[in-house]
Amino acid sequence: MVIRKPLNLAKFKVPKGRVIVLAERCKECGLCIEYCPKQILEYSEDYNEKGFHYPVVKAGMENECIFCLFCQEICPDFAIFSEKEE
Amino acid sequence: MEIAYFPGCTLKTTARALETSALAVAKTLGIAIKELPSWTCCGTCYSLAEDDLIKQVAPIRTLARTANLGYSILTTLCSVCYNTLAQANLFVKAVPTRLEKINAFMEEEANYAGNVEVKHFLTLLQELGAEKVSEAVKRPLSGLKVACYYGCLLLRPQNVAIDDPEQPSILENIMKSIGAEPVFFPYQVECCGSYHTAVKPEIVARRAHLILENAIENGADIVVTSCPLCSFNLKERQKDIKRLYPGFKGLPVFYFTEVMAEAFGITKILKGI
Amino acid sequence: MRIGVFICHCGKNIAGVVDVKELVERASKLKDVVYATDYVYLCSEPGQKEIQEKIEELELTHVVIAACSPKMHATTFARAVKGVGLNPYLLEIANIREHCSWVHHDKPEIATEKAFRLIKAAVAKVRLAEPLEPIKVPLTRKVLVIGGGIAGIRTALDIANGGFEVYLVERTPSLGGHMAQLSETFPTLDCSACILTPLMVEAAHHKNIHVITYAEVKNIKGIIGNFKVTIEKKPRYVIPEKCTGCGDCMDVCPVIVPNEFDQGLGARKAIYVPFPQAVPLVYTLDLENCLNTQKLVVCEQCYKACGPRAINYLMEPQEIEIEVGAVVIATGFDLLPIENLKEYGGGKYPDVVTGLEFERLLSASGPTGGVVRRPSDGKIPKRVVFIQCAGSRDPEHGCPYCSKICCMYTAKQALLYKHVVPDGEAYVFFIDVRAAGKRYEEFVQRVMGEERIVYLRGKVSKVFQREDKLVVWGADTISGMAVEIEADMVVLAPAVVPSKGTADLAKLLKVSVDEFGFLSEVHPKLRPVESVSPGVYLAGAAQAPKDISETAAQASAAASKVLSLLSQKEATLEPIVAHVDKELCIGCGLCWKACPFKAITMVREEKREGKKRRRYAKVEEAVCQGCGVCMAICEKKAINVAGFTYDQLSAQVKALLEDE
Amino acid sequence: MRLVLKRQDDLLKKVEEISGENVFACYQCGKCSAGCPMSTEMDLLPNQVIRLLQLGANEQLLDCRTIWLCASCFTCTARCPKGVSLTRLMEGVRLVLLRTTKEDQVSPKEMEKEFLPQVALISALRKFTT
Repeated sequence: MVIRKPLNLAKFKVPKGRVIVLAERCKECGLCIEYCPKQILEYSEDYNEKGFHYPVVKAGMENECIFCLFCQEICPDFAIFSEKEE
Repeated sequence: MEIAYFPGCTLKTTARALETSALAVAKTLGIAIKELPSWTCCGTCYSLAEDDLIKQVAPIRTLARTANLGYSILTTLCSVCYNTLAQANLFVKAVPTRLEKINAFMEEEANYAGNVEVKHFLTLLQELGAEKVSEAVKRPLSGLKVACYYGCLLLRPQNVAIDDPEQPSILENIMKSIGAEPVFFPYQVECCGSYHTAVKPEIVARRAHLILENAIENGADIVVTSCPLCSFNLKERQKDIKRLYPGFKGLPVFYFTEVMAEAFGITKILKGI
Repeated sequence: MRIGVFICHCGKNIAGVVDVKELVERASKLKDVVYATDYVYLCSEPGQKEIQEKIEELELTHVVIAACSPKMHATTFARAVKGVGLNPYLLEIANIREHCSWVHHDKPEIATEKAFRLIKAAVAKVRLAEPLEPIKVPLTRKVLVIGGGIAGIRTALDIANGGFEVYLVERTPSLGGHMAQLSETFPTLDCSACILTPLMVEAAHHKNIHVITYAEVKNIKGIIGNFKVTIEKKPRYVIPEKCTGCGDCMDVCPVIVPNEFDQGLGARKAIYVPFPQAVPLVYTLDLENCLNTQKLVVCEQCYKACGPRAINYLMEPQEIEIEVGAVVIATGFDLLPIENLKEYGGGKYPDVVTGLEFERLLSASGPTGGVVRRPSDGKIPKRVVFIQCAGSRDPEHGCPYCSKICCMYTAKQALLYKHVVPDGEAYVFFIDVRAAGKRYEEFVQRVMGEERIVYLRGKVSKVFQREDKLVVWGADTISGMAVEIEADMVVLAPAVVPSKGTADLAKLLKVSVDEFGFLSEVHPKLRPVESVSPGVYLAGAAQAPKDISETAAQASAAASKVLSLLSQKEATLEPIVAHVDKELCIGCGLCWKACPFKAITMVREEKREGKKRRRYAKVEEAVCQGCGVCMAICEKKAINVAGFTYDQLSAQVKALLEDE
Repeated sequence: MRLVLKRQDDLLKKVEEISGENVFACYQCGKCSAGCPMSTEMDLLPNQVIRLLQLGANEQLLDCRTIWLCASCFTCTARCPKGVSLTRLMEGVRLVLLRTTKEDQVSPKEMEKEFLPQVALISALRKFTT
C-alpha cells in the first residue's frame, strides 16, 4: 500500500511531449495503446475513413505524455508521433 | 457439511434481530447451520482463573454435545459466546488434565475430546468468499457509509482473534461485498464498557459516546456490530448519552446480518438512512 | 603413560556446586593417572604455572584439565602445556562448568558424579591421543570486506593502510550505508556527511582498496588463508569508466520513482545516483522502473543525452572471481518494518515515520533540504511525538533486546527538531533512557534541561488519525496518568534488526547467527570480533545493534585481527582433520559424497605390477574442517579425524556410561 | 506517602497462582495504562496495580476501584510487550477478594432497574459476585 508520495516531486522535471495522431492512417492495431507506458491512449469513439477506431489521448491526460516515442516507434503505419514541448 | 449453531441466551431475547437476520442470510448463501437441539448458557463471562474449572463446565458441555452429535464445527453469532467457547476450548486442550477433570465431572455427557472447532459466523462468511456474498446481493447498499465496530471479544485475546487485533478488515470486506462503503474509524476496536452496563451505565454511556462520536466524525451513516452486548451499549445507551451530552445527534446501530439481509432483499429496515 | 588431572574451581562457579575434593580423590585412582589436584583459578598465571611445574616435575605425558568450556580456554591451556614442551593435542579438557555445575546447580551430588564421569571420559580419551602438528598453508594476503557502510569502510581503510589489498563490496550503487543517510551524529552533532564522505573518498582512491559497488557476494569456497570468492556485479547499464557523473541522463529521464536513499520521502529518476555525494559518482539505471522493460521499442532519452556515450542497455551481470585470505562481514542493520507495529498505525498513516525517515527530513541534503515537513501534506509539524522502544525490548514483536541507538538518536532528533522549528513542541516517550556512552548522559541532560523537551516515562499504546492530527495515547508512569497528545507527526524508533540477506551470507560463510539473526562472535569478551568460521571477522551492527562510535571501534578491531593474521608467514590450520587408512579403505566413495566441504577426492593407486589399481579416498587437509561426517558414514572405520578417532570416542563414551 | 517495604508476597503468590501469570515479568512500561479504555475512570492505573503487587503493597491494592472497573477487554494483554496478561492478573486480584471476603460487589436487585440483555446480567454477576 502506497501511503505517501515524495515530498520533493516538484523538483523533478520530465520531458513533455504532445501526441499527434494521423487518424486516417490508423488501422486499429492497438499497439500504441498497448505500449504507451503512461497508459494515456484509448480508442476513439469515432471511426476514421477506413472504419477503424484510432487512438486518442484520454481526457485530462493531455499533459501526461513523456515524449518516450514508444507509440511513434511501434506504429506500423506511421500514424502517430509525439512532438517535444519545451 | 452441516455446521452446528449455538445461539446463546441473548439471541433469543434482546438480540432476536441478530438471529433472525443471520439465519435468513445463511439460508440465502447456502450456509447450512443448524441450532443445537439442547444447549445451556455459554458460560460467559469467561473465567480467567487457572483454578476455576467449574466455570468451564458450561462451555465444555456445549462442545461435548456438539461433538456427540457428529459436528466438527460450532458457529455462534454472539461475540461473547464465541469468545467464551473458543477460549474454553483452548484452555482445556492446553492441559489434558483439565479436560479429564471436566469430563469426569459431567457424568451425564459423553466425554469431550477437544475435537470441535469454534468459528464465528463472520469467519464462515469469510471462508465462503466475498464473491459468493456479492452474488446474492439484490439491492446493493451503494453510498451507505458503514462504521464496522468489532469491540473486544472478536479480536482479543490474540489466540481466539478472528482477524488482526489492531487493524481488522473482516467486517469491512463483507460490507464492501454488499455494496456498502466501510469507513475506517479508530475506535472500532475500543471496548464499549461491556457488562459494566448492568451496574455503571453512566461509564458505559461515556464510552459509547466516544465510540459513536468517532464513527460520526469519520462520516458513518450507521454502525454495524456482531455483539448483542456492544449493540445494547451503543444503541440502547444512546438515550443516556443524549442526557449526558445534549449535543449528541445519535447514530443508528445494526447487526451486520441485518444490513446483509437488507442487501439481499429480505428486509427493509434501512429506509430513510 | 603418566596422566595428570587438574581440576579448576572457577571461583565458586564449579566448586560451589561440585565437590572438588571428591573429584581429586576419585580421579587420582583412574588408570594411568599419576597425579590429580585442584586449584581455584587454573586459567590464572599461578594456575598455569602449577600445571607446567607438575608436567616437568612428574614427567607427565598426558594432561586432563577439568574446567570451563574449551571454547573459553582451550587455547590458554594449550599454550601452557606447549610452554613446557608437551604437545598440546595430548591435553584434553573436561567441561565441568557449562556442561555440569551451571546446569545442575540445584543437584550438587548428581553434579559431582557427572563431573567425575566427564573427567573419567576425558582421561579415557586422552590415553589414546597422539601428538599432532599444525598444518601450514600458504596465505593469500588480500582481504574481502562485505558491506560498504561505516563499518566496512573503516575496516577496509585500516587494513589497506597496513599495506594489504582489500576488496570492498557494497550491495547498493554507492558506499556510505546508513550513516550517509543521517543528519547529524550524537553526541557531538557533527554532520554525518562531513565525517563519512571524506572516508568514502579516501577508500575509493586508496591504492590498496578495490571498491566494488552494486555487487553481491555470490559464493565463497575455501578456508582461512585461501578463500575463493565469486562476486556478482549487477549491471548498472552505465559504463563506469565513461560516466562523468554530469547528470544529463537524469535530467531527460521520464520516470520518477521514490528514492530508497531518502526512505521514499524524496524522489529520483530511473537513472540516478542515490545522493549527490555518492561514491563512486556513477549513474545507475534501475531497469525495474525504466521504460525499457521489453525489447520491441526503447526509450532512448538517456542514451541520446549522454555525451560520453556511457549508457549500454545490453549490459549483463558480471561475475568476478577473487582470492583472499580473510573476510570481514560488515553488512549492518535494517529497521523493523513499522507495518509490524499496527497499534501505532505504521504503514497506515503517512505521518507516522521511522527514525531513519526523520533523519532524512532533518538532513540538509534530504528531500526537504533540512526543513522538517510531514509526508502527508508537506506542512511543518508543530507538535512531534517520539516513541522509543517501538518493537525493541518487546518479545511480543520478536525483539526482546535493547536496540541501543534509539535513546541517543531520539534525543538528538528532538533537539535538532527544536532547532529547526523553535516554536515546535517535542515529546519523548521512553521506558528507560540508556545513555551509557562517553558524553551521552550529558547530551541527554542537555536535551531535557536546555531544550526543555518533555520526556514521558511510559510506552504509547495506540496512535490514530483524527482529521489531520495524530492522536497519541500514552502513559506517564511518573505522574501516574494516562495521557493523550494531539500531534502533527509521530516518530517511531523501530527495533534494529540484521540487514536483509544476513542469514544467506552467514550460511555461505558458515558463520553462526543468534536467535535474532545477528552474527555470533566466538566469545563476547575473549574473541569479540571473530566469527566461529576461522578467517572470517565481524564488524558493526551485523553483529548486534551498535552506534557509530562503537562500530568504528569494532571495525578497527576487526582490521587489527586481519592484520595480525596477514602478518604471519603462513596460515596455521588445526590438525584436526580426517585421515584415511589406505589399507582399510575399499574406495566405496560414501565419504566423498557425504563431505560437506568437498575435501575428499577419490583417487587410484599408482600402478603396481601384477596388482589391480585400487581406488581410495584422499583428504585435502587444508579444506577439511574435521566435522567427522565421513567418519560416521564409513562402514570400514577407514577414515578417522585426528584427535577424535573412532577408538578415542568409543573409549570416551564407554567411560561415561560405565559404572565404577 | 511512605510505604514500608517488607516481604509480603502472600497476595502476590495467590494472584499468580490463580492467573498463571508472572508479575515480575512486567517492566513497568505503562503501555497497558496508555491504552486502557477504562483508565479515565480508575483511581490506580493498570500498571500501578502490577506495581503494587510487585511491591507487596496489599492494602493499597485491595482498596482500589480499578480492579472493579476493568472490563476484561484484553486491550492491555494484546499490546503488552512482555506478553503479560494483566487481564488475568486483574481477575486474580478480584477473585482473591471475592473468595476471602465473600462480599458481592453487585446485587441482582441493583440490576432490575432496566431491561438489560441477559448477557450483561450474567457477565456482571459472574465477575462481581462470589
